[in-house]
Amino acid sequence: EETGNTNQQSVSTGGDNDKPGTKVTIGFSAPAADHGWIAAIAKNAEAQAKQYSDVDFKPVEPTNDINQQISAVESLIAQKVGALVILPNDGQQLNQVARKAMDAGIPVVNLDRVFPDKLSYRTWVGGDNYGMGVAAGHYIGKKLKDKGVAKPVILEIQGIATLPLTQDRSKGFADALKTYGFEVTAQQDAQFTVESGNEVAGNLLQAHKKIDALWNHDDDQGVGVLAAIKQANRNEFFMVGGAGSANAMREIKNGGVLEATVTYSPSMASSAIKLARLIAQGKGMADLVEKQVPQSITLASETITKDNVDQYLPLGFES
Amino acid sequence: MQDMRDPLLVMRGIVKQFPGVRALDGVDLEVRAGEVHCLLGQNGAGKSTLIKTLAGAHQPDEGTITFAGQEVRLTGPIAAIKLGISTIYQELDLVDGLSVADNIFLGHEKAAFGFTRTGDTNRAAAELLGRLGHGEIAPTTEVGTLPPAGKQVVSMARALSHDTRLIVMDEPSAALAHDEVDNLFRIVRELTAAGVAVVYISHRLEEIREIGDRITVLKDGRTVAVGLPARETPTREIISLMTGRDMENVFPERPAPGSHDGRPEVLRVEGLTVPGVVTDVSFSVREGEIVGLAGLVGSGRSEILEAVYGARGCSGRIELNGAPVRGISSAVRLGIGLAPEERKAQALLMDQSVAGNITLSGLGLYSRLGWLDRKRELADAKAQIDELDLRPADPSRPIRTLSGGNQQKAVLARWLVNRRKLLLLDEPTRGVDVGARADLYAVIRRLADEGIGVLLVSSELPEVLGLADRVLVIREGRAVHQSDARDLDEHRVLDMIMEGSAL
Amino acid sequence: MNDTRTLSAEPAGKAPAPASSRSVRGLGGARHLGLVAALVLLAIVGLVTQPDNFATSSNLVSVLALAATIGVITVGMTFVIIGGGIDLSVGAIMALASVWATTVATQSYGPVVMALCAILVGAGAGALNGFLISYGRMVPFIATLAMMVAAGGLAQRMSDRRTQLVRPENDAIMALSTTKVLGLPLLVYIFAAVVAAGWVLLNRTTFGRRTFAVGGNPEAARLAGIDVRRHTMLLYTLSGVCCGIAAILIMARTTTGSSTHGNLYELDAIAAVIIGGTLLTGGRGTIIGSILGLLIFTVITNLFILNGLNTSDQLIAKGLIIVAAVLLQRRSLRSSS
Amino acid sequence: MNDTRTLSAEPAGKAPAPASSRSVRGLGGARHLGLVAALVLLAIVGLVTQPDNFATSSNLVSVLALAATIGVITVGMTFVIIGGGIDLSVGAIMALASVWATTVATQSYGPVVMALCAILVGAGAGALNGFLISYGRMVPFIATLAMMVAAGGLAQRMSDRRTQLVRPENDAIMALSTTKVLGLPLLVYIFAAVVAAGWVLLNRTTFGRRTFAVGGNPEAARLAGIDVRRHTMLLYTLSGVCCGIAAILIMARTTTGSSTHGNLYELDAIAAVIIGGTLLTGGRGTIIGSILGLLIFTVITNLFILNGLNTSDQLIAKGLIIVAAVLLQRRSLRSSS
Ligand SMILES: Nc1ncnc2c1ncn2[C@@H]1O[C@H](COP(=O)(O)OP(=O)(O)OP(=O)(O)O)[C@@H](O)[C@H]1O
Ligand SMILES: Nc1ncnc2c1ncn2[C@@H]1O[C@H](COP(=O)(O)OP(=O)(O)OP(=O)(O)O)[C@@H](O)[C@H]1O
Ligand SMILES: O[C@@H]1[C@@H](O)[C@H](O)OC[C@H]1O
Ligand SMILES: [Mg+2]
Ligand SMILES: [Mg+2]
Repeated sequence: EETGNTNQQSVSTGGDNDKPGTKVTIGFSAPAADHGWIAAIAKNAEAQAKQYSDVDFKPVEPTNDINQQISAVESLIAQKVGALVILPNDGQQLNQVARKAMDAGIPVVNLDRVFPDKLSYRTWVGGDNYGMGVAAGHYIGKKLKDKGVAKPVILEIQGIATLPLTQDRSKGFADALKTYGFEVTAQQDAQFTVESGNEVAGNLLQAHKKIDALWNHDDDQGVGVLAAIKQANRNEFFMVGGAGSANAMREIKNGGVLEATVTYSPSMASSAIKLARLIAQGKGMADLVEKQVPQSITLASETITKDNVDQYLPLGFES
Repeated sequence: MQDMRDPLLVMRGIVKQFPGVRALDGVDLEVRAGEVHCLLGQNGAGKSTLIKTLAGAHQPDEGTITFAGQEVRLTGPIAAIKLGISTIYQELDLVDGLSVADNIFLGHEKAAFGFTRTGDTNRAAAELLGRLGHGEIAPTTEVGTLPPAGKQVVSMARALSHDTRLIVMDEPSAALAHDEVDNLFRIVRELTAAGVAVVYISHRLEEIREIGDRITVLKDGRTVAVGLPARETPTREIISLMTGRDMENVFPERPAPGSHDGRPEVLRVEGLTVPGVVTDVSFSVREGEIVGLAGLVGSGRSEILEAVYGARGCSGRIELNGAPVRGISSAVRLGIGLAPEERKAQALLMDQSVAGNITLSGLGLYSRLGWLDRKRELADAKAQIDELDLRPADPSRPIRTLSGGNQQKAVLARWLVNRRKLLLLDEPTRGVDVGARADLYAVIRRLADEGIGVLLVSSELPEVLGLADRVLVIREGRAVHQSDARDLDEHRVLDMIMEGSAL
Repeated sequence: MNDTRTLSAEPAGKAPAPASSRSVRGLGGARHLGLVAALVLLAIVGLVTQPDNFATSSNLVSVLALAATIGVITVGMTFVIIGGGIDLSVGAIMALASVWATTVATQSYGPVVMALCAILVGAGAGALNGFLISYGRMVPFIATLAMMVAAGGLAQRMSDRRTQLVRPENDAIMALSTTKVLGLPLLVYIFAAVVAAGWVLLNRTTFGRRTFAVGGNPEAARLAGIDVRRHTMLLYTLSGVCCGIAAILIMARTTTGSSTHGNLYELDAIAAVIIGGTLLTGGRGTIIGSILGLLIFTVITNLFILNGLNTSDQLIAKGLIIVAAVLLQRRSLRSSS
Repeated sequence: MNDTRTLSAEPAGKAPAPASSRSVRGLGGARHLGLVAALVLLAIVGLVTQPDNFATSSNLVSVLALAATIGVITVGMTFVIIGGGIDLSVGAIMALASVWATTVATQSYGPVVMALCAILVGAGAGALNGFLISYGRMVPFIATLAMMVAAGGLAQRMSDRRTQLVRPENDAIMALSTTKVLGLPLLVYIFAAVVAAGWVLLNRTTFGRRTFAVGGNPEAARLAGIDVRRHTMLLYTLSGVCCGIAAILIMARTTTGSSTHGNLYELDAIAAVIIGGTLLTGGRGTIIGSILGLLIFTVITNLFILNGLNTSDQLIAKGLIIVAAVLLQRRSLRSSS
């Protein structure tokens, strides 16, 4: 099959819990795979499910339309799946239908974007968006402070602005910078795509003749941001990425403008499948004392730099 | 002179300016109740523009309009309709997607609380159509599927559907065949008998004689004659008022009978059948010969031309100089040109210039490897504009701003720049004024004299008989007679094209 | 003698049985046969591939509920397109209406005011479209594009780019999606009512006749004494009202108002209308065709969901199905005429 | 004397000073005055609000480079729309071409083959569009919608939904965006060349003239002996080729091929064409107008980002500016006639 690092998926094996148990059907619904991170989510989920002979994996059409995602989840409920893993386009908007699933006795594992109502999911697993912003803020703040820059020009390129997770990331970033007495000079949003990153960065670089640091929320759009920086022939500043793609890690290793990235790993999808299976089989997590899977699991956001990049490279997802 | 009857309509000093043209330059018009008032003038004289100001479709820049003794301002079509002025426009302005009945009552639908009363609408429409002698047109038919003559009838029905005191007809007979015109006149007489005034525009002087009471003549946007008696004024005088020149013979000299006999056949048609419309028609056109097709509207003449041009599926043999015609491209390549019946829908690019329209099918003449030589193109277009006296003589003017007759000249000019071996002319003088008509006839004859074969369809029998060398009579898609044009007269042909006549 | 003169275009000779032809025509008849055939084919595919899931009542309800929101918008879009225009702003207007109706201030007046607010916002935005087009003489494409962009921006601004939850005390709104009558959620009835009202308006009123005229030949309509500008205003306002109603439905389904609602709905709605046989140039079209077009799209999506195909293959298949449906449609038209 | 006369149907009547009129008219003249005025206004706003950043050469270069990709597509779109059609698939075709050109297999043949591959894929997809429309008699909106969906799916499939990096050994592709000649990156020259070629093709060749005819009145074109179907095929193929060229440019700019490239480009390109004064119904339009329309959009975005406006406000302002530009445009037309 497909091997090599261009296609590796995050899969975890081992432990008693992985021994075949009662058969479970796990329904899976996520936004349309229109960029690397989401694509990795879908692939990880599927790959993880394939590890188990007792899991019947039922993914539904990914879509960016809420109305359609609701229908998709409704159809999974109607098919009486054993558990649901949902990465909603918007947690608030999918809340009602997730609640409907729970009410119908189908445990919901909420992935990434969170449902506002705790009755709507059994377990949430996701990254720490606020924490990502904090990590990026600390990296930038500390470095500039050490350099003794007085009034640094700090730029921020967000992902899709209407997502709550974007707002969380920005909040964490601003809060962390504040501890150094810094603030964001200019902020623009892109669409998580290479091309939008390129366009926004192209214009931002014109607006600021001298930049000290730049945080870009997402390594997928980061490819475009880096291309724009190269085209503008700029290198007076350093950049921090987000999510932790393999490409970003290679750039870090090569030592260019991109110095670090803060992780938000799509491996969470693999974990979500594992948790859904355990919940449906009534098992707990092996390393914990509790008999049941916890109510929420937040992955830590780690900071990858030239110093530790080798260690992370195998975990990076391809853009 | 003092008249007992007050005029119903008085227009005084009407001026209408379009970008670059003063279409009306102080026009006067007086119409009495119960009369048929004819408006004459060359193409582009301003007739349609004048009646559009009367219909509220154009706002005049200067001048006054008095209707039934009251000075009125016609701010829009509704204002005119409310006063009792209804109009049959020159360009058939119908909605193709609506039914006949819906078109007739458009804007004053039969409805209760906004809900249409379909039954009433259809009944009323059927009644109007019956009154016009066309009970066979179903009110529920979609107008887009009707032939031009059918659309003209619907336009008339629409005008009659209003309570009118004055009805304006802008070339209503242009799309009609002989017998249809008689029918139209019957209606006009009924109207005038009831005291309705009719403003009648036509380029056919014989119609004016038959139906008109008085004549107003326009020339270059001005009134040049008012209230001439329609029957008494000599033709020569009318023509000279309109055109500013004297004209004796409208039709050019014809070569002697039989003078084409030995010449090669340009076109040979054998057993032509267009399913449902044309059945087993055979004929030929020789070099230098003008062959006319006479027949009723709907008899299939246009289909014969289209089939010869490769534009319509058919069976049978069609050969140009011995080579089979397969589709339009091959027809054009072999040297056939078609001037189609409906110029607006089938021939013209309304957004383009006069020159662009004239050279459309001859672009290959001015290009090498696709590259256009615009100087030569323009020069050729200009030459044809002068040749046909097309007005205004500005090749860069958008063709949509030209009067109908001048647009028709541009359609012909297209096949004059791109010389043909065979010309198919479908109603080539529809809407063309007397002076221009004579010019066109001369051009057509000259082309024939140069060796071109011409196949001519016209609903005006005098035109077919006066211009063609040989005439083919078509009835219900079959060729029922063929002979030298000089051996025929209108009555005989009429007998033949109507059903039940002796052969 | 006069009888032989015939100016009617009915190719003489075949007079179809008058009784049946009338009723068939009433619903648009033969011209929808292809669409119906495509739907039937899709249903067969559904039955074969998903015997247990496709034909269940819950699945059919789900299809209808999914179709309802865009369906309502499609009705308005059909009018606009028949009237010779186009409305690119429908999705954005729906989003704006949903945001406006879920602001704290509006929500404090309760669900009825929320619904009214959504409809009014839709009507207002639609009227502004209509004004720019008819009195400002802007090209519909550009005017509604400007509205799409601006209304989207305004929706983001009003909501501060956050999703606004319908508050629990206003759960009457959500009830439209959760309360069922005869097994169907209320919003399906609303959808049906809008379609029925649209059909009557288009086919049985002077407004409908004039819509065809304004779209088919605006100059002829003007000469017939129709106030073309006013009518155009009304058409876009109508489309805006439909967006307002759709906003209520999307609030019911998602329990939220958001600037992200309705993204790309304009394309879906226009596509449904055009697949349904309405001419993009105006003057011709049917409501039923549009709804059939929409249902085809919705059923395709549903089939994909049920079969769990991967997205890329779905998209490829969708493209092929669209082409097939249209060719089928033409085939049926040709053979029926 | 003949020189001031043109064959295109300029609103006649005003005869400006003959000497200047020639060059102005040559570029479409008065009818673009409003667009030029709008651009000038935007430039003034830029100079006032961002004296240090707006009028720098690097900013202008950046604006042109950003405009280049959609610009090339817009040229093709102008032809298609003047020819009476529409092409919704441009973004997806560009994405597909970029993905195809960056597969491992294609990349192994080097940058020239990659560029050829992009153009061929574009041409092929365009030709298929043209075939469905002219010989399959599908409505352009639907045929190209189907292509948009299917090409997008295929691009996802081929790329396995990943962003494909242009490999270092093929950096000649990237050089289009980084190598500068006389201060301008190569891709700006490509853009300029495509615009110039498009202008010549439209205004100086039989192909261009026939495009106006086919779009203005297809029946008249057919009866004048033009092979309307073949011409239609060529128009969509041309549009596809433009998408292929655009794919090369986007690869150069982003250093990647991806199925997400070109998302919503169809809307931007169509909007630029229509703002530029081309009729959506065909038969009339100019390349220069389209490019001016596009530049207005690009400059607006640039201004907003230079001034640090947020997206919501950008959107609202964008809507207003579109309306203003169009009204200005008409004003200038009216006063010039
Ligand atoms: N909308 C318009 N814009 C510019 N010029 C126009 C417009 N309508 C008419 N004209 C011009 O006004 C003049 C009068 O045209 P009009 O149509 O009234 O002539 P007409 O007498 O009806 O001719 P015909 O017998 O050919 O129908 C012509 O020179 C024509 O080109
Ligand atoms: N596109 C069409 N579809 C169906 N029927 C048609 C079509 N075109 C023409 N017909 C029918 O074919 C018959 C012949 O039409 P047409 O008007 O061309 O005859 P014609 O002899 O050329 O008359 P005219 O002298 O008015 O041109 C008519 O019954 C007409 O209704
Ligand atoms: O692009 C990613 C986004 O889609 C996901 O929801 O959060 C992490 C991001 O990097
Ligand atoms: Mg006239
Ligand atoms: Mg005919």
